[in-house]
Amino acid sequence: MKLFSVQNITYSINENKLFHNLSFEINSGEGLHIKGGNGSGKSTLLRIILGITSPSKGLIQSYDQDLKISYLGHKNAIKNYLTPIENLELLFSGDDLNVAFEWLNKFGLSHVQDELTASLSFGQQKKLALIRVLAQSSDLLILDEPFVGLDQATADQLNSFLAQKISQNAGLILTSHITPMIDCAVLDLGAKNA
Amino acid sequence: MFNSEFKNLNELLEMGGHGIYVWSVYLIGISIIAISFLVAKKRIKAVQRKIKFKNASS
Amino acid sequence: MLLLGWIWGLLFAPQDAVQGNSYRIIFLHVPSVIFAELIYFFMAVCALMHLVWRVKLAAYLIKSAAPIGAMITFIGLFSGSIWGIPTWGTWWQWDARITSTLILFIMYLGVLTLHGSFSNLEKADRLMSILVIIGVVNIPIIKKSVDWWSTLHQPASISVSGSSSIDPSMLYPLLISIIGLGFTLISLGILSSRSYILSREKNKKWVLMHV
Amino acid sequence: MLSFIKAESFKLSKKLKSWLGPLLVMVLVLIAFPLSIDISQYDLDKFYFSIIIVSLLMTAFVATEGMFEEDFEDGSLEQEFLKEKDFYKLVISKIFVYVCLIGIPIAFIGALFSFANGVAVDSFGKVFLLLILSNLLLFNLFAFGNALSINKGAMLGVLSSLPLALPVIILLGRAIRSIQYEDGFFAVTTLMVGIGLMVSAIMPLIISVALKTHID
Repeated sequence: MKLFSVQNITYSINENKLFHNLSFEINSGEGLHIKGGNGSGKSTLLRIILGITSPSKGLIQSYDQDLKISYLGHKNAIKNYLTPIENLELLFSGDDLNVAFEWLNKFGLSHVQDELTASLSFGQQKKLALIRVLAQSSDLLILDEPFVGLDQATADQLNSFLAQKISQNAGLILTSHITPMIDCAVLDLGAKNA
Repeated sequence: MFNSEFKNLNELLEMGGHGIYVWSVYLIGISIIAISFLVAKKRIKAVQRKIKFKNASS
Repeated sequence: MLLLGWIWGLLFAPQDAVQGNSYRIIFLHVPSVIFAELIYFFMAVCALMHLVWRVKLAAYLIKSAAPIGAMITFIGLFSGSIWGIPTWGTWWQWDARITSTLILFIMYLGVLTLHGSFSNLEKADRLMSILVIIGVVNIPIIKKSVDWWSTLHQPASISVSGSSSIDPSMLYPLLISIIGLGFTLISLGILSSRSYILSREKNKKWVLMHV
Repeated sequence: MLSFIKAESFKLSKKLKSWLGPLLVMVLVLIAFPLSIDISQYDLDKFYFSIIIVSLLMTAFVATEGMFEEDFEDGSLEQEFLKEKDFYKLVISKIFVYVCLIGIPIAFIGALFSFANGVAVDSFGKVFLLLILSNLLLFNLFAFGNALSINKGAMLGVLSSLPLALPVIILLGRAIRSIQYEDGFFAVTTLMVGIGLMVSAIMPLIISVALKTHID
């Protein structure tokens, strides 16, 4: 099933073109790995697909208005003056909250769950941000550099989770400098902006 | 109507004691406008130079 | 034309019965205050065009009109306060109209600062337009404030409909000064918007052709 | 809507600095001012109100400082946008929470101090009401200044929202005078309620447009 189609996208910022006439489709049950050098517009492309940033030219077509998307951006979207538990309580309720707490255990964060998030390490904060994404039941996952700052064990957990999600017919788009251990189509934006 | 209010230059400058106010206002007003004209002209020149330079280099 | 109005006003117009010669500041003060408001209106119209129809040029015009507006508002405030020394005996009064002109000046500065603080210029254009439109509420307040609070200012001396409370021998030079300042500011606006448009569109082909 | 209000008030209550700070500033100014002049020479209660008004302005500014900044910085705004496609509800509940948790206590402090400085006891309620209303207006306006200048510093916020806030101050001064001279209080208050409702309905719309432009 088609989820999104991206048609002839051009994006320029202050008259500098990031990419030109880009077209592709995103289907459910498929992964897409966006590669490219620093500043090649990977994150911007994700934000355009999400509808946060509007492209200079071109069209994003969504085939399902009720599509549930979870997005992990550069910014973690967690409050560092709250504890991990409070953060999750703010975001989830009911069954999702239980799922989120399970992830907290799986990622080995349960011993810091009552400390302020600000005092956690970068990797721990990243894990917390991942939980925010993983515990949502969603049809499409859009992850911007999900592997940065994770240790090998967590990266493996994330890989297997993503593989499982894809087998459950969810779509996946991610940007990463390392190749994920999942079957993915690859879109290369090139080394730098041409 | 077209007879000058002032008989000589001195009177014009003094304006019955108010000359200093009147003339300072005009002086400063004119100089501000003039300076902004100069700045605008300079900017155009600078931009044109920049574009030319870019054009030549590419 | 500006020069003509000023020379006429400064040299030939008769003395004001009450205020003496100091009223001659009027030929700079009134035109500049009028244009201080007009330029803001112009910016607001442009802002609307920019937000509704996404006209890029409109944003460029706002950006180049704002410094001119700030300049002319400053001249208006400055000449007004100097005029106040001999006539009212004070250079500043927390009178409603002066205050709202001061606010207008702050608005101009705010618009400029806002635009200056973003690296993404298109974003800056849009936010600036929002601010300009919000600020246009300010102009009716300037106008109305004279009626709301009784103030030192004489009510507007020139009315379009017939009787003016000002003698023709002063009115004509004043009108000429207004028109003259208008032309001066328009030419200044053309100059500065030209440089700004060129710098914003420097990657476009027509700019290269032009230079 | 209710969930927004709940979440926002939870967040604000955890940020001790953000909601206690403005209250402390208010108290400090109101105490420090009478101490800084020779009271016997001046008729303090005549112009003590203007101090209250000015410190109201200041504290409203301090309170709204960083209202959206944190959500913008940590990416919560983007997530909110994905969920709701619009910020109107978020903004309106945020302002509501800020007014309830910070604005009303500030108004209470202000009214208390005016009471302590020679205002008749029975006009306490009137002053309190007026201060709440003007806080509602000020918070909306400063929130706008904030939304325009997210993370660009207080200077820009002042420049863009002070011109809007000054009419509120003048109106409040008017209203206070009407209490002192017991004349036309009802009319001024009705005017303020009207403006307050209008502003707090329209401002969030404009703010959400500004926020959308920011995350773009």
